[in-house]
Amino acid sequence: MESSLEIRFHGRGGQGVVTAANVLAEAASLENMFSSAFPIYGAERRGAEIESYCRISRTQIRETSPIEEPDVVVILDPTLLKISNPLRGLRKDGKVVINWKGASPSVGFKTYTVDATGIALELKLVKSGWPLVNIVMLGALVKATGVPSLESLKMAIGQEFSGNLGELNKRAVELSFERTFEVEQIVA
Amino acid sequence: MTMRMMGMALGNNVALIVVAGCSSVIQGMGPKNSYGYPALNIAFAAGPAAASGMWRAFKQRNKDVTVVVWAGDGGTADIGFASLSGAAERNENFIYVCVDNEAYMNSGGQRSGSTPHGAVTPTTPEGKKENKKELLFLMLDHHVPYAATASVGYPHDLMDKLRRAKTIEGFRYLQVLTPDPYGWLFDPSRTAEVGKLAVQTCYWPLLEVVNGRVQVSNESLHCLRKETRRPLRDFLSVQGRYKRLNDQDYKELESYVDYTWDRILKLMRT
Amino acid sequence: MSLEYQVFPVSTPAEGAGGKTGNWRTVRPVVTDRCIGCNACFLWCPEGTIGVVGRKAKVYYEYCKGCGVCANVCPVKAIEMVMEQ
Amino acid sequence: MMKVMSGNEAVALAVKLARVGVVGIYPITPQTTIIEELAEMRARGELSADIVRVESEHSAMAVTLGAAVSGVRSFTATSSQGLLYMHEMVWWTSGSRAPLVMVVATRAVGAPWNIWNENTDFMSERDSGWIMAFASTPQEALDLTLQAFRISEDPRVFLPVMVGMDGFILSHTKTNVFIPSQEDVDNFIPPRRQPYVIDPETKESMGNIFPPIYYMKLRQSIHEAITNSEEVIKEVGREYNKISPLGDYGTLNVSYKLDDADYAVVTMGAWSLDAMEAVDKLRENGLNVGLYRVRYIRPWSEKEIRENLGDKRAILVVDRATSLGRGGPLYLELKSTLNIPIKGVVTGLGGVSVGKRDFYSLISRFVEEARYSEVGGVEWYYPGEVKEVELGTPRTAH
Repeated sequence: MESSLEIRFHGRGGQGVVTAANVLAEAASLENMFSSAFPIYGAERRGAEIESYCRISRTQIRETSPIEEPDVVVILDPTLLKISNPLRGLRKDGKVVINWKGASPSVGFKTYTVDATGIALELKLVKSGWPLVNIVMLGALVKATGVPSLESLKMAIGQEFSGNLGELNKRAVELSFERTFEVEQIVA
Repeated sequence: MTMRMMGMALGNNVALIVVAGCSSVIQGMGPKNSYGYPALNIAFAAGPAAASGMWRAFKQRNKDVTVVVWAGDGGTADIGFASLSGAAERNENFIYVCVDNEAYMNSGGQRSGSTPHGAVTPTTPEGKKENKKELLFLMLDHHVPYAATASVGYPHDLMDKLRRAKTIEGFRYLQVLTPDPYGWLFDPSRTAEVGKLAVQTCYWPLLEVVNGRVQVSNESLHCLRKETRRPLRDFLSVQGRYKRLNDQDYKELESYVDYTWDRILKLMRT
Repeated sequence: MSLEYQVFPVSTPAEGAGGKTGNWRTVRPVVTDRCIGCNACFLWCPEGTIGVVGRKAKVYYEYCKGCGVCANVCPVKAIEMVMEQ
Repeated sequence: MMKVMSGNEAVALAVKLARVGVVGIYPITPQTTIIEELAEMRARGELSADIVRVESEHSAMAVTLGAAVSGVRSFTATSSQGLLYMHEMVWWTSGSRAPLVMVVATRAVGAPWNIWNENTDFMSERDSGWIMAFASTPQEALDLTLQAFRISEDPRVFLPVMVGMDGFILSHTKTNVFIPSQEDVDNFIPPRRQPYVIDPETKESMGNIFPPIYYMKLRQSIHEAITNSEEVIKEVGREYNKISPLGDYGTLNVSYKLDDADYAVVTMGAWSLDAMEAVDKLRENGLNVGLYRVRYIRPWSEKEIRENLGDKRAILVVDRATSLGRGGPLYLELKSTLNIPIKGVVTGLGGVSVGKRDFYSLISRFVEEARYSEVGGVEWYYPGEVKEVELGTPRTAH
């Protein structure tokens, strides 16, 4: 990692977009890095498009505004590609981590795909009818960026979730770490 | 008057919260006061909430102190009602005494939610068109462990009720009718008499509700039957505030009394 | 450091903090021989300025406002209200 | 110990560490998670405080005051409409000289409805006789809350303390926070002291009618307690630095690259950090600027401000609040303190996002202006991305 990393999460209200950013920030802090995580400030509504942000840095973080030029975009729900522009402002050398099954999408950036929905269903990580893909995606993110380590991530998960849910999510990030595919950059 | 009776009934281990009203004034001027109790004077709508904080503070300090909120009918029925309702719903552990003189007497006797139908006040010069707010019934609907009414016409009954309230834990509500000679327009020396007339004519029911069980006080037992009630006119005619009362208003007030007692009878049966 | 500038909105109980209300009075209650010491006047007095001493009511005129409640509640009409001179 | 936590979580933790006895709670976004966290701590048995779930903010403050004057450390929190609804009790509390602490997670004030950040709610209580501090990070929210209890209960002060923090931007941002140990906090905050206690043993009463002269004396006394609290705040800050390795307390406000600066920007709260980024960048590009962050609104340290800003050629004050018809409150306060050219900017209202680029352009434009002309007045600044807003047209009444 360079001195800092800006990650933007895209998903729908109720998918755990905010929790994902929080857990990532915790994991980074376990490696003695500075981190900050926050949601798009507003009313939380299930199903509506939601963004959250995570900054990780070796030095103190002094920016408080939403991330407009991220290094990495994490997309929890691929249908968002059609209805909005989650890739806006992504740096030229930026990376996309996306919950995707089957033939890879062509988005013009270095892309990592993982079938997070499949993993969540396989492990029965389901809440209120929705597969919980938020933490699963972090396994793929760690694979894509190398920050933080999978170990720190699992430790942070253990702090955030107690009991069975913690164990399942730890298992989930292990699986997603293994099952993440790197797609060569396709220049549009 | 009521304040003195409370002193006799509750003993020394009492802390008062005095909500804006006449009782904020009669203490006299700081840095001295004429109460024998420690008192927190507070804004109109804040009494029950401040008491919620106060009794918990005494609990945290392991002190056995009875917290009493002292409020007028304006502070109870109108501006303070949300705060009163909240504290009652939470069953906070204090005694709430509503000194009901049926108007904003401290600011000159303007109508409040507790002013009865037909009464002339500076803001209802033609006589109030609406009935008195049913504070007692409203408090009963909060499932409070203790609610009662009293009148300064019957001090022993009032003190008995305060003593009983003191032994109960949780939210206790006591509404005391305190005739005000200047707002009700009668000779101040007849205060006790007017307080008695209100009860004898059944305008003001004396009762006590402990954990939902209704007990009509001795002084009001004759009101349970319509035939044995003293005519309402005896209570109204001694007061100047009813000078605009016409026959229709009088009927309205009579049916208000009937309604009140029907409701009490119903409560007694359930 | 001096705390002299500190003022707090606190008051302590004191007799007559409301002022000597006795001079508000235009009529004064006078207890006559008919008094039976029943305590009714003591019970009802709004100001706490009348009490029974040795089976007879006694008025503390310093604070009595002369409202006449005592005369009115007396069951044997033993208190007379007299104009102040 | 370091932990990643939000501003609201940090405040809740501070309340626990301060061993508060009674908390009056009523929900309002964005403060709500403070009281939720406290309720959860209580449910888990980590918090001994009595939690009173009241029916309005007015009552929340009344509960907190009732407990405080009866001898127990107490706390509440609110935002926006809640603070305005509480306004009467805010004054009653300072008039009662009741030591207690309230946190305000700031938010715009209606109408129309807007839940996003703006400091106008907090700033509107400047006249109410409280000590008022404003945080710029979740860390500072925790630190200032802990210090608030100590300042509030200092015999030289005996006043309530309000700690503000930007709604969402601090209240909901999770970041690294250093947590002092319970033992250190216990030593830092001594057992509760207060000027009087409502108690049958003391028989002291509070707040009955006071004659005019006495009332005025009391008001002057509160005024003097606020101005004299400056020394207390510095002293408490220096002590706090001993238990927190990251602490930069000991002064009321904070300077950044000010010593050799010709021009300064003055800010308050979270975006001061973005402004610092802009200052660094501007300095790289040869502009001699610095930043002054106001941490304490009350007391307003005239001395410290004059020392730090008095020699500047001109200053730019960026407010996230308004005194409608007059400009930003910080701008107005500084105008009354300094005798140098001052320009005010009002921006960021109702959640309008202002970042380091905006500060960069605001400051560089200001320096350009100040070099060649007299600066002054108030500008309403909209960041680049804010498009023309279509507003309803007024209609005449029939």
